[in-house]
Amino acid sequence: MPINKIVDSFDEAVADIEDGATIMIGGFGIVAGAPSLLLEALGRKGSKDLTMVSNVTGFGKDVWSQLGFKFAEDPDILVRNGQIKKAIATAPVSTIYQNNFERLLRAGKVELETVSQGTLAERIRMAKAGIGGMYVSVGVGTVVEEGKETKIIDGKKYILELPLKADFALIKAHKGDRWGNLVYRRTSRTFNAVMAGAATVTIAEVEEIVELGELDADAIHTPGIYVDRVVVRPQVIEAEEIEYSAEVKESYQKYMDRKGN
Amino acid sequence: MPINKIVDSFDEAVADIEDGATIMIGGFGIVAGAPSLLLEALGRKGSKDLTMVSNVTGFGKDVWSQLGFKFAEDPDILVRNGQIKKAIATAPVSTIYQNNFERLLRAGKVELETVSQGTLAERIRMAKAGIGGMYVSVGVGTVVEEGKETKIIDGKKYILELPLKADFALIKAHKGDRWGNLVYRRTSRTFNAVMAGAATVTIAEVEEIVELGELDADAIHTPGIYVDRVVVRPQVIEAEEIEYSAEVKESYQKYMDRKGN
Amino acid sequence: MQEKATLDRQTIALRVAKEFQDGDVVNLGIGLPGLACNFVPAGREVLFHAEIGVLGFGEMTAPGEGDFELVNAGGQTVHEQPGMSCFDHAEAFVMIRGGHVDISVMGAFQVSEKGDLANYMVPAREIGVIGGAMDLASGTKKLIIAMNHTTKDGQPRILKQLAYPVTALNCVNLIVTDIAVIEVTDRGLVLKEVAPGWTPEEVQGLTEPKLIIDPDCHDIELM
Amino acid sequence: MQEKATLDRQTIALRVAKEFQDGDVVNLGIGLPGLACNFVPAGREVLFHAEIGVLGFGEMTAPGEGDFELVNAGGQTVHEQPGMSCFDHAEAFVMIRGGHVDISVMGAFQVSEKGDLANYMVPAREIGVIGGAMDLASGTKKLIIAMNHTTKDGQPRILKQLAYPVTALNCVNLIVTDIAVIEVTDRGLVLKEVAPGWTPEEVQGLTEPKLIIDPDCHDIELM
Repeated sequence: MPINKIVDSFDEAVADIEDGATIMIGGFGIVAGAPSLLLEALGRKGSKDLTMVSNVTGFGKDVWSQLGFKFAEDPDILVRNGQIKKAIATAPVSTIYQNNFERLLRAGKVELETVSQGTLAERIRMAKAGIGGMYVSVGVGTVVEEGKETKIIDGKKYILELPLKADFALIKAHKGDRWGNLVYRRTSRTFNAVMAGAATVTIAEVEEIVELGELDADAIHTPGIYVDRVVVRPQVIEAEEIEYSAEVKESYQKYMDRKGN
Repeated sequence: MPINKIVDSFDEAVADIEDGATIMIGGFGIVAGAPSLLLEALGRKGSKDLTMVSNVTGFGKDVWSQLGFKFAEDPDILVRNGQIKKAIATAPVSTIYQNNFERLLRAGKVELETVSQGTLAERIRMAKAGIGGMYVSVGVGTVVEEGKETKIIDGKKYILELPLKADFALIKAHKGDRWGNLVYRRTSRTFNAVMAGAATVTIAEVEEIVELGELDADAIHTPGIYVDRVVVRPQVIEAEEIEYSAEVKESYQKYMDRKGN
Repeated sequence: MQEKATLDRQTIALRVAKEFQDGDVVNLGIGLPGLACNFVPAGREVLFHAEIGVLGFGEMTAPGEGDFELVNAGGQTVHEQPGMSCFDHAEAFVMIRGGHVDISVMGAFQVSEKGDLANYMVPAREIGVIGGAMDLASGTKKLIIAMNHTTKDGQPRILKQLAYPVTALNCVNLIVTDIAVIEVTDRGLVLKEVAPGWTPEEVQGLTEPKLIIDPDCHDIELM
Repeated sequence: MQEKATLDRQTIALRVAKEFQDGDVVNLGIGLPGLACNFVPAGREVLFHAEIGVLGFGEMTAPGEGDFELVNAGGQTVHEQPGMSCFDHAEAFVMIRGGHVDISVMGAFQVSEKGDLANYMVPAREIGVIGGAMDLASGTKKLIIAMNHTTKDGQPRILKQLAYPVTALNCVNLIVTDIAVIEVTDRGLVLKEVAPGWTPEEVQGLTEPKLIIDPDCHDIELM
């Protein structure tokens, strides 16, 4: 029987994400690389006590929609829904305004482990690659070193970093096929390609499904071996009208000012 | 001034490989993925006491030419020229016939470190990635474990493996541009892409040089940051006539029989 | 002793291929195991993986045809098929070491009753060819060994303990030989199938450890 | 105190960009450093790197234009240019940690006279944003800090010892501020340039550690 990893709906794709699961969320920070519709579906499902591994904890749909994004959910949806128990991230808060994660963190309602970005990427890759641990010098002499084993190799001090595995990885790609082969566009590859295969179940949200064989063998970024489910974004999405709060408007203005262009 | 990593000749490309250097040689085993003309140039230059990091130690031009290859040098050229002091390889000898490396090894003229293949790839990547060491369980309970540190992580035993860096990496790619961006074809990517950037100087032999911008940003396999020199194969090469020894003919027949197709 | 008919290389490969289920990712070793890509049961979709950096290739090409930049682990040219992907050597072993490969098929010199494997060096030779065997043996979910049941001079290769250097411990799941199919279980080695014309007792006679004869033990079926 | 004219953000970025030589791979941090991609000296070919996974992009796009799948570390859209390559996040940090990036430009809260850097957390805030700063600070060959010379209330940011949590030790090579250009050397901090209208003594007055005034110290040159 032909292999078919394509599932029909976003709700079906996340149906088995239970309370207490550890989930990786692809993307970097900008919503263009985030699995927005998978996050929206997981929001609807309402699974609680999740541990979330992602670069950022999210800015929120209202911020993004001001910037003109239609598919505008980022990890913030799980935070503001109260679905997160713990976040493992490199940039958990914003330097411009107080995001929902910071609010919950200050209220003692979520836990946080902050990781350096390159180490986060490599810890995820270790899980995918079956590596038991690795030594990096990044973070020596900083807070990152605290509580970790260190070792001198060739006269240089290193920190032992351990693999980071998840139950589910939610990622976003440009195109996918029924074997789960994926390609990404430009800077949306980022953590999406790293996380593919680092979880027991990897679920990819794609913009387009193509026939098997349409993706050139040399140009496939994520071979299907790492992908369990593929779900496609609808061509047309009803755009909700959003009421912007004064705070969001102010944050947006600060963001635009800071961009400097 | 425009960046230009293209050098005019193979001899120029290898001109600074001095005696005692550690060199990585790309490819897997089959000569199609090997940097044949760089190896030929290094053979002409005659640098001695080289430490060679490669998957195999080579079969030799005569074996390959029987199979119809025109650019038929593999690491064997350095072995039979007596340029190698030590080899680090996963398949140092042939199971079918005695290659030149085995002859020299049995005569006590070369040293050997045998490494498991996935560990070899990852040790090379560590050098490129600035990682100080990593724990793998591959080889536990075998000869590979001897003399190495071990560690129990999460109840499982691992071996500490260290990075493997070189002075030069000689690799083969399909196309390259003046920034050193490379693409490979099919199964020739192999160790070539892994070694790019793991040496102080990476030299790529390509079949074709293309204009900057011809390679799509999403399809480049090796970004130019890892590549120092690019040299192109001539379109036409004078094919030497080769006299095959009885031994080579016999090896070839054994090889063909074993292939089973 | 071995005057009876035994399975030839192609037939052993055919029997091995019967193990492949829809969607399995299967790595095939050099030599006999490599032949199994030609015998995928009709209607099944199996993804062949080679450590050189390719997933999802098809059957071998005819001799003299094919592209030498599309080869399996043994350097033999294979057909491209839709869905195939290529990658570098580190990624190929991320797949292997990371447990993403379902089945690995390789040859062996010896297998112990605990499923220990020796296939990288004959002691007399002193120089080993480790290749990717250690990674594959310790990383894949199911390891199938395809080999002749005995050495050329009739000595058992399935032993109580390995006499040759270890490739990996406790890794073999199934042994397919020219006269039998044997499963490695926690209870010991279970004889599941014998070559046509062979009895379980005759197979036991060429095997060092005690075999558990499966109540359902039957002739090797190829279709 | 700071009633004299100081360099604005664009001008600081312009001065930073003068450091970029032909063929340099340069990573630009979020905010002010990101602007430097717009000021590459004419005729130079510089490769900009962003940890999101891109090398060799061009200037920023006009506001409201551009492709949100081609952005810098700050999420700002940039122009594609010939030779650009994209990759994943692990690869982006192989480049950084592995020492393949020549220059990194980032902001800071504080820099010590030994070149220690604090830029991930204001202690009062208690929650840090480490991002890629630690990797970049410890992995790149030359680290340039672009920042205002003092805090909003006129306190020095260039200190004998860091008061804020450390990002990385001994990593800063050059500090470009709104009033000065200072090199971190084994001998100490060397004042190389001052903003037009400023004297070395005035810069020293806003700097905690003792500055070595370069004999050739001159006004900041932008062209």
